[in-house]
Amino acid sequence: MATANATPLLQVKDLHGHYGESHVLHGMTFDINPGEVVTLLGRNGAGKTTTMRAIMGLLRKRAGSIRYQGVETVGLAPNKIARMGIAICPEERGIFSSLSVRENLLLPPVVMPGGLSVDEVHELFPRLEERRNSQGTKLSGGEQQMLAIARILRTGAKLLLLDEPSEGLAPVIVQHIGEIIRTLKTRGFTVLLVEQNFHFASTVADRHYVVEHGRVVDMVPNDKIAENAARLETLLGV
Amino acid sequence: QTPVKVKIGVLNDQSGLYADLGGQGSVWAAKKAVSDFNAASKGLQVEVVFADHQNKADVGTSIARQWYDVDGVDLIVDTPNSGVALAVSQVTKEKNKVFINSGAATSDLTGKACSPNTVHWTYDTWALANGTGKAMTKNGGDTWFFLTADYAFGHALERDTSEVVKANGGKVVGNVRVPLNNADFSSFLLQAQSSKAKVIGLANAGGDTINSIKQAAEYGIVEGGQKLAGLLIFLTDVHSLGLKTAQGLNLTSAWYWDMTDANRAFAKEFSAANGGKFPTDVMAGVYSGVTHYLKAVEATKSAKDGAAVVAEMKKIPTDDKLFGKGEVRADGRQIHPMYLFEVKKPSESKGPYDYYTLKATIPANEAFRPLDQGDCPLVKKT
Amino acid sequence: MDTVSDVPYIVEASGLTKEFKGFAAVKNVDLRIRRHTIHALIGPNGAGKTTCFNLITKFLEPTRGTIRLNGRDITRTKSADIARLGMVRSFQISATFGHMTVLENVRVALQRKLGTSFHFWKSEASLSELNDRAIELIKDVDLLTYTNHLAVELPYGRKRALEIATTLALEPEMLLLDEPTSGMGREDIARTADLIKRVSHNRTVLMVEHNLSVVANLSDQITVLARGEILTEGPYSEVSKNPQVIEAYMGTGHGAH
Amino acid sequence: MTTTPLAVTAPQQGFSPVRILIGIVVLAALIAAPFAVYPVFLMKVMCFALFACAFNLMLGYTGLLSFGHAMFFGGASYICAHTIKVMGFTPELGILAGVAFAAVLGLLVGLLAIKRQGIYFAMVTLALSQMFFFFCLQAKFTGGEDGLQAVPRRAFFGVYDITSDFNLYYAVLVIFLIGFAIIYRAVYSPFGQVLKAIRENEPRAISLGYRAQQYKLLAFVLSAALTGLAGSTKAIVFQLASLTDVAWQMSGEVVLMTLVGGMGTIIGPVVGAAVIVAMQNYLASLGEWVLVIQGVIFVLAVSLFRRGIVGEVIAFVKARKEKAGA
Amino acid sequence: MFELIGVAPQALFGQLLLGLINGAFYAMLSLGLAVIFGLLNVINFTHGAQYMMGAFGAWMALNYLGIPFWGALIVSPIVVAIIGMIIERTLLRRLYNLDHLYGLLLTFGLALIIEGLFRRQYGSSGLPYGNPLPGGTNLGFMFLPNYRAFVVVASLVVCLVTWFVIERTKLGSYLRAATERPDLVQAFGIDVPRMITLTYGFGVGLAALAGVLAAPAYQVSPTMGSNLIIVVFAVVVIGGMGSIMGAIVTGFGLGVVEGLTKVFYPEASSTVIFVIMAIVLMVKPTGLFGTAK
Ligand SMILES: Nc1ncnc2c1ncn2[C@@H]1O[C@H](COP(=O)(O)OP(=O)(O)OP(=O)(O)O)[C@@H](O)[C@H]1O
Ligand SMILES: Nc1ncnc2c1ncn2[C@@H]1O[C@H](COP(=O)(O)OP(=O)(O)OP(=O)(O)O)[C@@H](O)[C@H]1O
Ligand SMILES: [Mg+2]
Ligand SMILES: [Mg+2]
Repeated sequence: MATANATPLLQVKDLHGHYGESHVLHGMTFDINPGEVVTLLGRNGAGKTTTMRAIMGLLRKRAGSIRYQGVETVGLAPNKIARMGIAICPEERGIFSSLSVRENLLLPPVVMPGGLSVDEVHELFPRLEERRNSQGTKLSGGEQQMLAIARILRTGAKLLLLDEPSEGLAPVIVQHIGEIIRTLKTRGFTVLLVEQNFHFASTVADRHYVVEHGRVVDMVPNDKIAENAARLETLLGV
Repeated sequence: QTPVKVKIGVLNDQSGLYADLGGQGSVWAAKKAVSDFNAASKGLQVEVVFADHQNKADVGTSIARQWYDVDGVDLIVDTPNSGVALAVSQVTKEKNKVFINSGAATSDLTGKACSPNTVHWTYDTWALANGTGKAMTKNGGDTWFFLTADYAFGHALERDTSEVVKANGGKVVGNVRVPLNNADFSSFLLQAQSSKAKVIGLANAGGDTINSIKQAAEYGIVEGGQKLAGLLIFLTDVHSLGLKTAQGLNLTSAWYWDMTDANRAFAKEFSAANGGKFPTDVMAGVYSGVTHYLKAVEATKSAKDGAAVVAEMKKIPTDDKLFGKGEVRADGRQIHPMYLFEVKKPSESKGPYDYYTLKATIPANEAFRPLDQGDCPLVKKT
Repeated sequence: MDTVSDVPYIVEASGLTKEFKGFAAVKNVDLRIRRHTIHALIGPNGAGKTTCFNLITKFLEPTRGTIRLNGRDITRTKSADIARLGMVRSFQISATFGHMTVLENVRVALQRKLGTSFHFWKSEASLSELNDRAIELIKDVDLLTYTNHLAVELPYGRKRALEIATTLALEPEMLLLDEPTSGMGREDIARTADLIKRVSHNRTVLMVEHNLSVVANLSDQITVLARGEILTEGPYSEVSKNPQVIEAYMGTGHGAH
Repeated sequence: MTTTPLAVTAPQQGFSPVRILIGIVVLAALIAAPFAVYPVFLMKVMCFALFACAFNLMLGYTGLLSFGHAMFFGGASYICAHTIKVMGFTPELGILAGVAFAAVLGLLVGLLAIKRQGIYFAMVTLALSQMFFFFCLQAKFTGGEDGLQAVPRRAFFGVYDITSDFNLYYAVLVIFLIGFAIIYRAVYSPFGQVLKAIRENEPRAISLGYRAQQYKLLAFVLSAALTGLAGSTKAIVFQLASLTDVAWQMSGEVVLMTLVGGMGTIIGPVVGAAVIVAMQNYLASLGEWVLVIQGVIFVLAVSLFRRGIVGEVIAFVKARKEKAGA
Repeated sequence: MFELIGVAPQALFGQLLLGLINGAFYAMLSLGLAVIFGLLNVINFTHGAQYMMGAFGAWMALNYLGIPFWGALIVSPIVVAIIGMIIERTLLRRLYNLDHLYGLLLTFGLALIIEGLFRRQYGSSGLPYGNPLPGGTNLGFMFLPNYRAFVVVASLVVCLVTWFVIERTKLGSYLRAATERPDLVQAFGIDVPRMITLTYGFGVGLAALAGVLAAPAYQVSPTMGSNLIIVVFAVVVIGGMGSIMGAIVTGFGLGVVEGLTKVFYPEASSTVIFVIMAIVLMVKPTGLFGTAK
């Protein structure tokens, strides 16, 4: 492993998760080192989103161990977990319709220093400044995606959970997001990325975990992709 | 010989608007009448049951039917709420049982809707309108303004009272129709105030009456020299208003506990058994009505034929410790004097429920609608 | 209604404009869609693609401009009636009838043609004559194994397939698909693209799509929108070389999806 | 916020032998019932059961909670009582008049309210029924708080005598069965399918070419008319029409019945009506506790037995079947 | 002096003022409802009962504890709010993921329970409560009781403060966001469950405060709330559900309209609000100040 000797920022061990009666996560185990960009790859329904929700505490029925900076978070409420420095950009974006774009942007409280300022955010996403007084959900699909990413950059959270951030974005913007993730990395942020767009993932990530049926079945460092192409193909149906 | 079985059902409001003026108090009064009557020694075996009609005519008739058909009830008493009372009266006639009403106001019970099985005991709209209207007009209150609840009952009260006022030389200077269950009366009270009428007649009931009296005090109406006349007010209403607010109010009632020794004794016993509350005229009426009924059953030796029992009730004069001597008329109306009271000032009240001063007595022969004016089919026949 | 099939364009929108409280999302767009082609609408986020869709299907009222379907003016027609005229849309977020089975989902769409939809006195059994056709459609989109599942239970990609089956049940002349492959894994994307290709036979398809490989493979004609206006139009080979389009939309690393 | 739909029970239909057998047994029981149980009570249950079923047609199958159904129930009851008592109609004509009135009123209210959804719809219907209540309170022909009393029990079609409660019981039974059959049919009809689709996803149903408003409106009118049928019948049974039936508490009561029985199930409202009516009869001697007990049932039903009695039973049976199957 | 449609202008002023006073009650009650609806998506049918509890709270404070009106003005709303918060924690909380109608039904049941208990304990004809500010001012065109003047001022202040907090502060934006996606807001680090509890408590407290204010003017009776609540619902719908400003403005506005109806056509004064509601909903389905969700 590339950074095997650093203490992991996030350690997930034998994580199980349920939606009501249905058992979705079957012992996820992986870890993320500080400053890394790590992706979860997998087919639709593999349990990637569910894993993120479990880390964030949004999945109520979860068992196993999730340690953030060595602290066990299974059993904590989402707001406690957020205050420890984890933030999520959900798959369905979660833009609030009763808030303006600006209010949406300013909504998440700053949990620790080190986040971006509002001006920096606007520099990254000029479109958001133009539309700042519109109702949040009146933005186009892609604009909402930008807003969802932008708003967690402000909070100072050190671990960002991005669920399919490239979905529905124009190719230029996807490129742009890639640049942003790289910038975040240099600033010391750690990113857990869920992606369908493998091509995009490979331009930003350090390592890839492959998820199948609620389990990690493989791990491929980004620089070994070429060697593992055949294996990935069978796993992801590429 | 085997005792004559009699089952009495007190059917009234136990949970709603009229629960305080009848409710469990009426049940107590009925039971008291039975024990005072010494039924067992007279060959009667009497049982008293009760139920809550929830002020719903369908619930009331369901209970009445079931009582008559299944449970063997012979007499239903009390039953405030005119709608329920009229419905129960009809069922009673159909089943040939007896219905003695004490709590409902509608004078139709002995008028258009009279029945050979129904006796109306304590008061009715005509008597109330007549009592208050006549006595007050005669005492100098000769200009009137009405606050009228805007539905049949209010209209009837207003109409009846206006007639009495006019017949006694008074004048009605205005009226305003107030929607039912309207919490705020200030607007209407201001209209009444600016009409300069000497008497403001409250042709409404329950919460509406209470709120209008309360707000009249706030706007200084009584202090300003106008008099309030409540057309349907009970002791319990005055109690809930408090004397400070209700003082000076005029009202008509069939019975008040502080008039005779017998009444006082009854009230004392009632109060001891009912957590310090005092009996209303409705409860006294239940007592009186049940007593008279038992006398009639004793005479007829059977409670099964309702019409026969009522006929007997009409034949023998009424006489009991609360209502004194009187009679039940052909139309089913029980006749007794009515009284006009004024509510005392707080300083004049000497004890619990010491609320009224007697202002005038309306003799029995003037207190109720003349027999020939009620359009009761029973009367025409005879 | 007279189908003027000699008109080469099935949809003609001219001067289409939509303003939201002073903000013009779509400005004076002239859009013409040729019969029996797959026409793609692409453009940066917020360019007005979905809004155009909504205008054409009348889920939004245009501020200005006219829309013709088969030569007939539908600018004032209600959205439910537009569906009856043969133009049916899908939604950007998947839209199925969750607590109905896959079969029922498709059948509801077929049912309208029976003309008994207001008949509350008829038995539901009267609908079973539609089952064969429904199964056929379900087979077309590879959902046969799910026929009796409730729609909520389907995986995401399969819901989209169901949606397409439901849409096809109306036998629309014209299909509008809003980002049909978004959120799908590669496998499903390929499957869906294939499906679109198949159903476009004898139909006209207008789609909004960000996946350039899908756009490149499927579309006959592309309209590029930017900031509510048409940037350029043409086949993929032309459009993808347009420097303006590259700058505003495609970026430099495209094509390798 | 994510919401789960109100009714989630799967359709139960088809004619298996077991079902037919059950049907025969139930019918026999209904015919024999008045020999065992007090007929007036049974008739009351049937009136309210029909009312609740009609109401459920709206709530359970379109997801729209009307908090104003009392206006159709009480309104029809007034019209039926008035036409019979004052205009000399026979009962079937009186009922017809009541139903027609409820249907027209339903159409008017529906036109106003149907565009609203969820809570808005509940509030609008509540307000309109409140207007109707005040109208009835003040209108001359309703007799104010006295109501319309002593409605004669004329013979049905001039031949079927209903002066005895026994005879009347069978007439009411027939009316109830007709009403119930109409509702059953409507739920499992092509129309019912479209309604279901609209409830599940309205924009999608529109995009398939269904004019959702019209379907909901028809459902509303149907529900109002059947509610009118129940109200008219009640007027004949009790020989009176009163303000109680148009008051908003009545709208609340029918919600309670539906909820207790199980909304969105075809038989649930019947069970709910029976339970609540029986309880009211029983509670009559409990005095002041009536309100409290009703309230407690509401709270329990909402927090613990959300599917209602019938819904819970169905779920239980289903779970057992699944276990057995697995 | 000229007359306006048969009513002297002075009398008209008087009626306008009276309307405003009534409007003050509508405004406070509908404000509480709007806050609760806006943030919890629950139509709080218990609101009327909680208003009644506020009034009874004042009565009990006076009669059992000797706390006068001015003390009750603070004590009673707090106690009722705490009871409300317990209800929220134990009962309402379980319903947030379900259709909003369940909330309405639950609170409807609660209203029945509360009203029933109070009726049992205190009877239904009500209890007296003295006027803490007797006397009044003669304004020339009418006699304005001091207490009524106080009610208008007090409720205006309460309404405006509430509006400011919700629409103009960060707290307000948390509240609004939590209405839509409580889980997500919580994932941003905000203790949403506690916020919701407090919000419900606040809305209930407003109802109770209105109840305390009502005690000296109206009868303290178990039914006082259920008679009023339907009208208040109408006010909220007209104003636009969940709109704070809408609740305040329409509350006062409809009080005035109703007051004027009482002069010109008293028979209609109980229905005028519903008529207005029907018209408003036809013209503007989301209510005067509402926005589509
Ligand atoms: N709310 C829910 N209730 C029940 N099951 C659910 C729920 N959400 C997801 N699931 C199921 O859990 C499994 C994992 O879903 P998840 O959303 O985590 O997948 P994913 O890997 O993120 O897929 P995608 O690429 O489509 O986003 C799937 O089978 C899905 O059907
Ligand atoms: N109802 C509305 N009110 C105000 N502005 C709106 C509304 N709907 C859309 N807009 C704005 O109009 C613009 C175009 O939106 P549209 O949804 O059409 O974009 P799009 O091209 O589909 O983008 P995407 O690819 O991101 O989905 C956006 O800037 C959006 O904010
Ligand atoms: Mg996912
Ligand atoms: Mg779009």
